[in-house]
Amino acid sequence: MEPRIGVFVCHCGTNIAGVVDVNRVVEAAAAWPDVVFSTEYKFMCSDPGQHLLNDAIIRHKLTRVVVAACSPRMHEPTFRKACAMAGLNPYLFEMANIREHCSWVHEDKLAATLKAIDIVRAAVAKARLLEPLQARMVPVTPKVLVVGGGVAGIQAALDIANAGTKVIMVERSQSIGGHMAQLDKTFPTLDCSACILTPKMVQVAQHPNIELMTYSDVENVDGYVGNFTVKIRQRARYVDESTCTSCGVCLEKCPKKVPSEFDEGMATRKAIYRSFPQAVPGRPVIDKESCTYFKNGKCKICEIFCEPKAIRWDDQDRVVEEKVGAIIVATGMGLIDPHGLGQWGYGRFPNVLTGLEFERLNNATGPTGGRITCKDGSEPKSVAILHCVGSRDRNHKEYCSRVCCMYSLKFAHLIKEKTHATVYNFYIDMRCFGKGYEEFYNRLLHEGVKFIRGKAAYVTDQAYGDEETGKLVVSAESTTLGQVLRVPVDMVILASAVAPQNDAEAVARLFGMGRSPDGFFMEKHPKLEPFATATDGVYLAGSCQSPKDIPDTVAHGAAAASTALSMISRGMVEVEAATAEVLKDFCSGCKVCQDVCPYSAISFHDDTHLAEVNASVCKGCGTCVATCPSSAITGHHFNDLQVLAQIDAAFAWE
Amino acid sequence: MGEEKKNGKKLQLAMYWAASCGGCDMAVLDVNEKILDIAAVADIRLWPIAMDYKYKDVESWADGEIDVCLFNGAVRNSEQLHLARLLRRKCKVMVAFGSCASFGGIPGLANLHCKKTIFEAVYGYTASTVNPEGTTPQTHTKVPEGDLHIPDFFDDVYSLNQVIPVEYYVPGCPPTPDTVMVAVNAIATGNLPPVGSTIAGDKAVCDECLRTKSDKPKIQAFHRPQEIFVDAEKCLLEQGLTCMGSATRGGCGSLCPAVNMPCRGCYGPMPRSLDAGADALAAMTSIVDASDEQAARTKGDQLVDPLGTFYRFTLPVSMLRRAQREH
Amino acid sequence: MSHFATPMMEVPEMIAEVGGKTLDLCYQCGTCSGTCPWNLVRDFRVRDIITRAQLGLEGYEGEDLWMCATCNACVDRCPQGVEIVDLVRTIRMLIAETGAAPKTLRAVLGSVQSNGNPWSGEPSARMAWAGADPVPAFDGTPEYAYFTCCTQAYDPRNAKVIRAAAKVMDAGCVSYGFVGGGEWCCGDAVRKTGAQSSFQRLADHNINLMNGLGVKKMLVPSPHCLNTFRKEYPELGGKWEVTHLVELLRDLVRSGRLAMKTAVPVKAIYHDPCYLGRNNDIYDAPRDVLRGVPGLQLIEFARTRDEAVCCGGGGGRLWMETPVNERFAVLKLKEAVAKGADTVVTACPYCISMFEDAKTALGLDQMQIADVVEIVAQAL
Amino acid sequence: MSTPFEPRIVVLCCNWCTYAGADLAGTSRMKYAPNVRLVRVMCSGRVDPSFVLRAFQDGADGVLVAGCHPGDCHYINGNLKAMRRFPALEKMVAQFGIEPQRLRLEWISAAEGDVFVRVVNEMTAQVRALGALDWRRRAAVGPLPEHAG
Repeated sequence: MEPRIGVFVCHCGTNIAGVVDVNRVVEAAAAWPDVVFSTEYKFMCSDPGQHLLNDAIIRHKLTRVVVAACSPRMHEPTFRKACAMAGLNPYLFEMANIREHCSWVHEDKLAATLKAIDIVRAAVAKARLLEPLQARMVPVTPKVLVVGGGVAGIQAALDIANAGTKVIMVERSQSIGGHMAQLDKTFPTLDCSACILTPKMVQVAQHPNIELMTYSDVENVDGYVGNFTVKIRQRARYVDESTCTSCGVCLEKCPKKVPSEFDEGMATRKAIYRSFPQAVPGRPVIDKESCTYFKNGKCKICEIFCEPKAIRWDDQDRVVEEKVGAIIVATGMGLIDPHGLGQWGYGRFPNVLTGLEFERLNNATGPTGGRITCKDGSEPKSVAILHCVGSRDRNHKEYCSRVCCMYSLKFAHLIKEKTHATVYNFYIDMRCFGKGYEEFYNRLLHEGVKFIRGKAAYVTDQAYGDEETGKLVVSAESTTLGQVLRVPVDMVILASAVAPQNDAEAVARLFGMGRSPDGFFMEKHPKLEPFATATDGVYLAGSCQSPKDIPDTVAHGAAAASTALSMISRGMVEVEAATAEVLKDFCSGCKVCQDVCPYSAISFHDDTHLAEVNASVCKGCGTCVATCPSSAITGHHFNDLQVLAQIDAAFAWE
Repeated sequence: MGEEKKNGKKLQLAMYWAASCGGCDMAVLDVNEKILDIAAVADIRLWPIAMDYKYKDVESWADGEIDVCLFNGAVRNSEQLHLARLLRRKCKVMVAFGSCASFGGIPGLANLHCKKTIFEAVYGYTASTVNPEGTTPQTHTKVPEGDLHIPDFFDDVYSLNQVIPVEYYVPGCPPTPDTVMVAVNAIATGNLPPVGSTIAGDKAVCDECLRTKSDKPKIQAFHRPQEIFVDAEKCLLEQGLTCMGSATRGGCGSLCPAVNMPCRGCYGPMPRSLDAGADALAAMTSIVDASDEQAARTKGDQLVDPLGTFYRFTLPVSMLRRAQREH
Repeated sequence: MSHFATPMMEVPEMIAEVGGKTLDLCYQCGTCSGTCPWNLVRDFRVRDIITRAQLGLEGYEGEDLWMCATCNACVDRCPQGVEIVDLVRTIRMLIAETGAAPKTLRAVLGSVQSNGNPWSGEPSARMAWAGADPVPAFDGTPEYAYFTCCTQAYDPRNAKVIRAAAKVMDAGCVSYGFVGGGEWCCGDAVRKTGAQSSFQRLADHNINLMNGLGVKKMLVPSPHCLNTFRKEYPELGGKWEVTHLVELLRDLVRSGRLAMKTAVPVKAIYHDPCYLGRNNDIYDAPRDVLRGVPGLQLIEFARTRDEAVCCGGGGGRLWMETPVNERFAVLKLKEAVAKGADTVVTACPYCISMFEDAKTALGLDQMQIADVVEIVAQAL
Repeated sequence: MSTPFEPRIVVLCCNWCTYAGADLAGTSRMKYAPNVRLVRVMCSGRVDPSFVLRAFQDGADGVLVAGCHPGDCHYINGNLKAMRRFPALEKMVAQFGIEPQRLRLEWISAAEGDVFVRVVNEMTAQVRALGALDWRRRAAVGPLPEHAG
């Protein structure tokens, strides 16, 4: 039976119709073989648009549908669903992208219209050869892997666990808590960061539905939505989990001091350590790289003092395999390496600090017990806070780091509260968009903090005049005054840029995610699905997706959790129907396909001498189809003839 | 035909050779004593390699008088084209016999060039040519005795089905005796497959090849057969030889691989093939052991003549059919 | 002038038309003004020029426009990638068309027009620095063609640098020859002052000359020549491999072709020429050479390498008057004295001139100003 | 020809990176030459060399094959197969007498709308400079000489 094709051309308001002559496309389509119906509509994706589609399928007995509108990556699911509603197999639908690939990228209306006709012709050519396919359902493993134990991961894990679903949380450092645990106060409410975070950390540790693995890394991810298999390496801790009472004696007795990562290197920790006093879990780990015993074979002082005998020198890394249905990546953010920011004096002048260093300096559990002092112990009489250091700067990070304006204000407030120093903020724009943020800015103005509109150009210790002697001098133009200022201060705090984690590239690869040009993980849709990724079943939470403050991070974590949960609670997921199939009559058993399949989805039957595709493992990439020398594998929905038909119709060749 | 045979009338058989080496005619003789079976059932009405016939004889036949014509060789000049058309008229069933008639075959590689450049080479600068006047063949020459005509040499080489309709294909360079007998029996008994069929296997040569294959075959480097000591057990492709077996119709019994020679592809493209050369290229290069572009290039460069290798017998029936003319 | 100003959008359009494409990118953060060395000695806000030019407000074309020494410090730091120096050059070009260039510059440009050099030197006297000594001429055979900078050819102080260079190259068995007197100014300063057609004329002449001589590799003593040949000439047809003398020196020293045996017991402070450092990323070559000089102690200015403060001689400033207390070279010389240096080493004819002037102005008779190659010559 | 030559370029691209990169060029309203037509497959590993040959056979003046960057393949390493096939394919296409600039393999990620635009514009300019390939006319088998019949 000849196919009966319907073509629907969308105006997308003026998005398409403003450039492409939609009626001309409709007329052209009407003239092609097998096209029995051809029309246009303002917004095909709208409710009336879908009704139009539905009616036409029934009234004109359409057996194929082509919608010429936006990218299939946007609305293919919408129209497939609409086709299904009208009783048409959704795989008999084909989309022609005349918006992203045509009207939005061309200005010449005639050229764009001709191109749109070509695009629709190719889609019709493919549609003519489409075959119905049945989507298959597979059960979901009701368990979620949360990677990263910062506040985003904590929120996601608790939400999921509270709903009754099992969670595995993997954190690479000794304790969960992330950057938020390093902070003293949070803007703009100034509530104590530890006070609001620690209870949540404890809940994670105690929750019956959460299995917490700290000091661990995800090594490998296999499988697909609903059915991932992950390998997790639990690094050797050398402290037995069940015997250790977290009494902390070993921490006192260990003679080996190393810079504390948690304190940004401003204080020391021991070779046996927990990240910070409120660490969760509280059991310490031995850092093998620093431990004297592991280096020289002597010491074992911790073992001597350990009453419950919890030290295990022969502890080994353990690799466990877990099956999960969904993965939430909450690996957080890093900070730009301030050593690359030479003109602002970091690394050259001891009293130039990064924002996170100042957080520790100001923290009651930090190196000075919360006193704000210069390196020589004196209280600063003046402090400069430099905004946008490395942010909004083509030489470093082009984006706005989003949290600096507000934490700079918080710093200014804390300095005012604890010292008598004059505080200068050097800024380009004040970005105080959140709830209560502008009010906080206003409060700081009332507190007498000085704001200079102009980005600090450099920091020097070279004095011109007595008032500069022995000081750090910040040079900047006040762009409001129209004058270059030199401001001598005792301490400089760099609101240095937030950056993707150093290993973001490897993590992206591990979980099959993309990265946007800024290096952060790429969301599926910037507006509508900022918590999903291109890989089904892998979700994003927190600042690994883009710089975020705490409220946004928590909201993002909760969003990722609910998305993962809604998938888990369906119990089944639809897996790719467009898979490959070996045609037995033509397979000669050369095994070439087995080598090229990235998923090892092709098995070989020695008895029949035939290859076979395991459809539930096949992801439909089609590599085997293109490779098979005997043309004995077909790729459903992208078979040779369908693709050739598209190529043949790509242009009006004559 | 079955009917005719029952009526005691012998099968009327014609055999013709066009642009070919004569190997296909030899292949008919290679059936040895079975040739007598053929003679028993058939009157051989035309067979230029064996017996003397004149074109006039052919022209004098009634249309459709001959039952079957086994036509070997590609078509590359006006005489061959004329005979192909003439025989088509006279014969009920036309069989493209051998790789040249079926796909263009080895002569088809001349499609890498054109008449002008071929003449320049053959009558110009090859080592054995002495032709100071630069004489090239002319279709018409006047001599005192009258006008001389020789056939016009075409720019292109054609497979038989590109010039006349063909009912069946018997591939091979040459077709093996078994293939020949399968074809002859089918014809003699009238037990014929659907028109358009190729009388050979539907599976690739690999299916008949007894060599052992790895589960995930990989090619470390491409070699030419003379460059390596061939392992007699292992798959030739895995040893880096450009064996066309996986992309070539079987039916030959995997004769070449059995004697350590990689399949050259003479039985032609697989039934569902889009393009024989592309099939072989895709398969062989996809499994080279190369994980970066440099390595891929190094290994790709080891393929000395991809076009000649992958289209050795099939260039005229491939997608692009010929190389762009130099002029 | 009334108390308010009205934008005139023809100005930014005109600037964009002649190449100033990055003008609109500036978001007024002031990094450029803050970075600019002028503000160490007086008020000068290049952002002000940019802002006014963006809006076509009066003032962008004022005297301040001629202040910029084109040191590129601001361009390096600009968070928006605004080509500030090129914008200044573009605006100067537009102003120069109206004949409003400063008087001192007009004399220089006149000399360039008539003599092919900015120093009012006789074209025939370009090789006079060599005296009676025979020097190798470039005839197409040597590896390098040495392109004499006008400032070296006509300024007696800088002429000493060429002689030192010749001595060092001979000692290092470098295959080279002097272009030989027919060359004209490379045109860097001329271009930066906005005299585009003069620049074009100089470039055409030099390209014809050099291509005619069969030049493949060019050796230049001036970072300004280096920058112009590398970045401006190729698209006009002058495609040579251009090497600055210090790069060659470093290679000679590294490969052992040049042995420095004589001690030069000085405390040297190295000044990074803007066109060598910031513009062409050559920071280590001169330092590597100096570190190889026996007896020489190398110290650094407080702001060094990519942060180095300019000598003040670029962009045509060499020919313009600057009050002594506003000269960058004076400022830097004071710093050198304070740090105990007895020699300022650099690798640019303009820097040499500016520092020699500063030395005279400050009466620092004991201070030595030297090119890297002069130090190397002493060390042979 | 009276109208100026406009090259026709077929782009065989993967769904996840290059197709999405072209989408990004669209959402970012970048402008590029209207000379390309995209044929979407799920992975560059699905690009059968015969697709490339078919495009030339049909009359394409250039063919661009584009996928995810090595290491970033949505299907782990499908693009590596495209990468491995390409050198031999290029060589073979050259043997057919087709200029190398007419066939190009590029890695364009979903984030690289600008790269997509640059590649398309570059290739359009290059192919325009080469002129029409027009396989059917310039290289294909001519009509059979009738007189011989």
